[in-house]
Amino acid sequence: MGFEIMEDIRKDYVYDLIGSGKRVDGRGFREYRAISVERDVIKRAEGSALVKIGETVVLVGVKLEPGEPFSDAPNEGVIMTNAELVPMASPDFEPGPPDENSVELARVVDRGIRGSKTIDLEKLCIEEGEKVWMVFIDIHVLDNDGNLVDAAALGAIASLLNAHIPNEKYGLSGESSLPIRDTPVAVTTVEIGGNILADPNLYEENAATSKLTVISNADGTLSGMQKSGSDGLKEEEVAEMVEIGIEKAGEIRERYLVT
Amino acid sequence: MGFEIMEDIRKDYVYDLIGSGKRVDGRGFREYRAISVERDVIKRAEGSALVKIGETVVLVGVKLEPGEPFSDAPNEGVIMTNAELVPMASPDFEPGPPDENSVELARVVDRGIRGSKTIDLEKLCIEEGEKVWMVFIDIHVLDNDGNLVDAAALGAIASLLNAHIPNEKYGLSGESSLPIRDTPVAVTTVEIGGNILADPNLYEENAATSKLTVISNADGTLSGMQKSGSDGLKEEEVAEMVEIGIEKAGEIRERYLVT
Amino acid sequence: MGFEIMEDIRKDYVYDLIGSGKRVDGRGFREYRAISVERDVIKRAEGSALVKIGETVVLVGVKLEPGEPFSDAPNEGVIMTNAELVPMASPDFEPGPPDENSVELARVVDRGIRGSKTIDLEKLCIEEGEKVWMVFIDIHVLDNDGNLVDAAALGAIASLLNAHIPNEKYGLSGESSLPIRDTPVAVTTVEIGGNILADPNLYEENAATSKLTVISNADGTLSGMQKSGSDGLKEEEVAEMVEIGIEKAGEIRERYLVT
Amino acid sequence: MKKEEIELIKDGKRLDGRGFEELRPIKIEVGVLKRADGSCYFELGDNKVIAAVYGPREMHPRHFQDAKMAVIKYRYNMAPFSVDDRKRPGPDRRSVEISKVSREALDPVIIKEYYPKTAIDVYVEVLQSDAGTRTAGINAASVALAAAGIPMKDLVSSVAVGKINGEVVLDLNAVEDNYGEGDMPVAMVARTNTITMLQMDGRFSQEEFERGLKLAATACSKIYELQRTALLERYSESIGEGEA
Amino acid sequence: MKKEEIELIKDGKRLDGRGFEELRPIKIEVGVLKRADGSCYFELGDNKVIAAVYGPREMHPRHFQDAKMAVIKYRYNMAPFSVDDRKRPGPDRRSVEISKVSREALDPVIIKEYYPKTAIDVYVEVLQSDAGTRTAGINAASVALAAAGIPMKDLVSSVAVGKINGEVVLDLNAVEDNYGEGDMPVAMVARTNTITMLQMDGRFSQEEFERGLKLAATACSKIYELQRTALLERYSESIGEGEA
Amino acid sequence: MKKEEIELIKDGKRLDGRGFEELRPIKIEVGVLKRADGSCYFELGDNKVIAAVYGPREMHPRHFQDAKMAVIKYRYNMAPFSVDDRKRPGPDRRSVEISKVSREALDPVIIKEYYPKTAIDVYVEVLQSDAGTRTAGINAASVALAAAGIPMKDLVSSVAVGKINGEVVLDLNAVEDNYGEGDMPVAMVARTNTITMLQMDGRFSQEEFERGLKLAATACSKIYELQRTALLERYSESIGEGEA
Repeated sequence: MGFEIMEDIRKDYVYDLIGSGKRVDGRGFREYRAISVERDVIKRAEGSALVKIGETVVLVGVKLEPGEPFSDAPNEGVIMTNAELVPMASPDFEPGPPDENSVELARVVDRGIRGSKTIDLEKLCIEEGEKVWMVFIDIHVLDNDGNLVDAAALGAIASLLNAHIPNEKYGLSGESSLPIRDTPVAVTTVEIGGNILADPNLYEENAATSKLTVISNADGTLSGMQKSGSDGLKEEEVAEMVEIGIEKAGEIRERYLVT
Repeated sequence: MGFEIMEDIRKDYVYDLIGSGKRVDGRGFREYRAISVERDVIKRAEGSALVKIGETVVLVGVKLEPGEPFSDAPNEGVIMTNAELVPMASPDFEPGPPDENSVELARVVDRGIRGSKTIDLEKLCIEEGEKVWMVFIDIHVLDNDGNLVDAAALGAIASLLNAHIPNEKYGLSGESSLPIRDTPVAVTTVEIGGNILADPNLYEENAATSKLTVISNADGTLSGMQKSGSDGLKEEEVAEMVEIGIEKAGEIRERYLVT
Repeated sequence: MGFEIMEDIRKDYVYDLIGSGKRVDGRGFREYRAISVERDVIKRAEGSALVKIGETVVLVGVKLEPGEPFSDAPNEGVIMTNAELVPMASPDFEPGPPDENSVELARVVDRGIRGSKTIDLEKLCIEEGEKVWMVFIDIHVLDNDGNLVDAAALGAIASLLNAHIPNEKYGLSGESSLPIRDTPVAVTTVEIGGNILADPNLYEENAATSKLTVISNADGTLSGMQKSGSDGLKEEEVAEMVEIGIEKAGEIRERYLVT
Repeated sequence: MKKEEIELIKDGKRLDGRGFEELRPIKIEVGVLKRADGSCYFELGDNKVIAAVYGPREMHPRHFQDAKMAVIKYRYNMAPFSVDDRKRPGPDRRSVEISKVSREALDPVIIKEYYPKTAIDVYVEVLQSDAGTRTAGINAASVALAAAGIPMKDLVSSVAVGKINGEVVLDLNAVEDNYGEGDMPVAMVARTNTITMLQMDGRFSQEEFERGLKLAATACSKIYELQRTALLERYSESIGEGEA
Repeated sequence: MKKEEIELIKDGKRLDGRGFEELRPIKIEVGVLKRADGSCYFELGDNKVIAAVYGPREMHPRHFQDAKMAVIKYRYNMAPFSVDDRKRPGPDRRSVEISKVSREALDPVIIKEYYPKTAIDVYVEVLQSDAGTRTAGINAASVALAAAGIPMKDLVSSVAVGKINGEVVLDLNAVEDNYGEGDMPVAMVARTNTITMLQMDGRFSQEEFERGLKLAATACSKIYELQRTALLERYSESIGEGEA
Repeated sequence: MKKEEIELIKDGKRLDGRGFEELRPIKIEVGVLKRADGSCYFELGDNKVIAAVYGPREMHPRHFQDAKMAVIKYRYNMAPFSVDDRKRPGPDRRSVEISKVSREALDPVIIKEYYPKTAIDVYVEVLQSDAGTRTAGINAASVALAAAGIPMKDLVSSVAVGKINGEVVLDLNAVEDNYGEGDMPVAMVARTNTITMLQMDGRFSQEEFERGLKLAATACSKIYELQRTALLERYSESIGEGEA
């Protein structure tokens, strides 16, 4: 009970502060926390990236293994995206099979990559109808201080950009770099008391009643969107969030994904 | 606690009424509630039937897919019967994997069809030892007002009678109608205070301490039986229940299954 | 609450008694309870043994079935060891998937057999890379009065020694006896108040804070060891336990495994 | 053959004859189940779904209770025979996500504070599927909640917008969804133009997205009228029944 | 080759030499386990089962308690090596159903009202199977309950009747079950002729069914005597032990 | 080719250039996570693990509480990408056993009586694996517990000893583990020479075992110094931070 009261007080504090134009950590409303992206940190993986946004830490690993294609796409590789909210990362995460939050996280990241056709899946066919490359994107959340989606999505595309195809390991030959055609970037904003804030930290996420993730591509098109939270958004709020999404994605792409 | 008292009172009411020769809904002891059978309601299924017995509603869908035969019956198709007591159908049903009641429901319906050799499984062989038709009978309970077994069994045989083999979908050729050789019908009776009642509604089911389902075929033979409940039955009670079972099955078959 | 106090009192009793040089059932510190090994008790299994150590009863069954080899050992048979602590065996066992105790039991027995290379796995190859014999060792605990590991390990090796390869059942030909090359025996000791006791019964197991299982082979080498419990052991205690382990294993082997 | 090359638009019409901004036929029936506190059968073209509502009722396990308000639970489930290839019973990742966003689509209109410590269970069963089942489910659930007497600020209406052969169109069917370039399910409180669900996959330009959103808003208003009418009819019927 | 064509009867005898109305050899041992409150080992031909009873004991989780009576739980389980092809450990649909009907077979004789809020756990392990394991399990469980001191109105006895080569016969073994035309497991309170379990598969005429039921009743009376004798022996032994 | 025939020792050196009694390089970082009460990143050669500690905190479900002391929970988990062939997420039998023995390795040094009815959760995530992850995990967990302020009698240190080409050597890497003849993970309270974990597979003579155990003890003392130093550095840093 005491805890709940603390949480209410914290929400009110965040809310009031924002009402007076400020964020708990002093950032501007459209400003991200410090971002760092470290690639190729896991040598057992074909691609990997350790992404930090503020104190949120997400490790993404990409593994490739030969497997069977789906019968309705016999000449295409397969993407499998999975997210583990391991209990290490937060006192609120429980061990056990993926709950709705990890499922949503994985599926939103997955849709961004899939919708933008980032991976040229036809180039991942080894033998039509028999054998294709399975691309496993595993999102391992290590520390949750808010805005997991943006960190996970950034980790996923950063890992993919550096990943290689392990032909030799499986006695195969061919191109060794993954055929990546786009760089989708997720930008999440929340609405608190009529204000739109980019990159919410954990306190802000808890205080917000609605959240929108906007995934956009190098050419400014949108390839994924997900609203969540227990309150609605006005059309003009959505428009502003999309605006911010495309703008911020451009900045992040420029800084962390262009090599 | 209050609820339990209400339930006791309801049981007593049903019990007393029956003692004076009446049922809660005014039916005769051997009389069924209104039955309706609507076939081919689901176009994604190869066969389907929406069965209502009073306010009990069960939707059965039959799907056929090519699959591997069992190694001890290499030239026979395979029947898989499954029942979902989805929580929509009753405040007493919980989401989750099938409990003993759904397992029992599925297995009793399955045995009726299997015991009577209703489906000529050898005609469902596509390639001996390699490929046969798998017949999935899925029982989806939508509203439970008692006597699910009779409704489910009727839905199963009605669906099967109309089902076709989707040869084209899988690039195969052959007979398109399912080889159906019999029409097993389940008739459930309960014993309440020494009286035998056919087609118990939910109140009666709760008031009864023993229940017998009798499945019989077009030629009057029996191909399935299942007693349940926490009390025993005398031999003469069983005999009467079998009698009623065969009689009622004949009427139901005549009216809803003969085309 | 009352139960917990009883347990404490029992622990103290066991502890005090041992302090004065005695065990609850009058045995010497290095003495085992009565052991009996009955082989070939289950005719559906290729090998089986009912082992009793005092009132602890474990039934082990060995089944062989053809299956696929692991890709990194294409010409070797596969051992699968599984233990069920069925709720029949103890008021403390719960139905459900294996918990950490059954997993540990199975894995320790498995390692003893695997580490000693007891089964010549290469002789279990039927067709390289395609088909090998899978050896299922199933440990079924029927009554738990302490020291399950020794009983299970003894049951496993006794079953293996008598097991045959069911070539005929699968239309194959070849040697019918399992290629067994060693006889690993597990000996478990506990430490209670500075004393080392072999073959703890249930009371002693509960009173002990550390336990060591030592698995040794016909030539006196060690092929498995597992410490458990919530307290540590000194190097000299371990040395004594290993000493006892090898000695007792020799006696048990001589008496129950040499034919 | 590439998926994109299939012709989904011919002479300005879609394969099923609809115009770009045209909904599939809708059929709504209220109160179709006896046991549930509220229920609704909803057809959207070839989609057939039922929603049932139980509650407010006791929440257990208790430690999931909320001392300040009712907890909404939503379970979207597909019958095994509702799709072309039989679906294995039980929740999968897709249905877990749909259940979450659908719950959040309805959450803003339910006055949960009236019933602290209780649960309101919403169950949606998809009996036949033809793309758009989550939107059909939300429409059905919204009506079922009202029919169950759950206090609500307004109804929620839902529809998807998609992109086929480069055109932004309303309410994709399964063929269009499979061979189209994008899909965007939306739920709204039509009267206040408040967006309560918004998802997207595929690829949309910012302009296409905005146009799509407006298209969805207009369609949600139409669906809202149908939902209202169905509830009204049911209400008059029950009055009628009461008098009879 | 068709399954039905196998000859299961030769010169009026069954393949294992039994007559039509003959039970397989039965062996009963009471009190075979230390930890359980009551236990029984039961052999029926090549079937070997053990039943153990724990209780009445605390029921948890509590919200499954019944304020008026004890709750009976029954778990039928096959050891992986009990059957020809290794069985994967854990419950399957068959064992779930058998557990239910077995519990209901015993339920009528247990005086549950004596121990409200408690659980009585019955565990049956099939160690070796040769058709008829559920009936052997019920017989064993009935004895184990009595041995555990659970108050009972009477013992329950169980046997199956089947049909092979057109004949109604008692107590099918595995070969007869596999190649026969029907199986009908029955449990009864032999002394009062009360049927507490009744299942059927295959195909029986009404007359065959009635004949089978009578056959089962006669056999249950025999089994009842064996159960009683085993308990009596055990009781005298423990008296003896007590005196020694 | 037989596994044993691979040459793992050349000119008295191991394939990675180490001597028989040489540890792989170790790197320890304390306090790497924000949310956890204590955390530690530990590298042992190519093994990369993180340990996090939460607690003492409320234990639920309550019926697992211990009225006299805190309950230690330990979860060893491998990231799917930490091994050569992707590992399916979730616990398997190996990780269940490792979690148990690791918990028991730490149990003796934790003063659990200070916090009755609570849980102390230890989570170990293996990010990259190269044989020896359980020992790396225990080392990390021991430091993380201290960093979380859990009262401890001492630190636990852990290392494995193995046998390759007939030689007893320290701290096997993955190649040595795959092609070696035995592995023996040990955990100790280095200062008191108390063994808190001891496992073995493969085949060791009694003499080899005893030699191995001594080797492990010496190595644990070295690791203990590194653990202490890392904690000390962290402590001085936080003092420094406090002053700044």
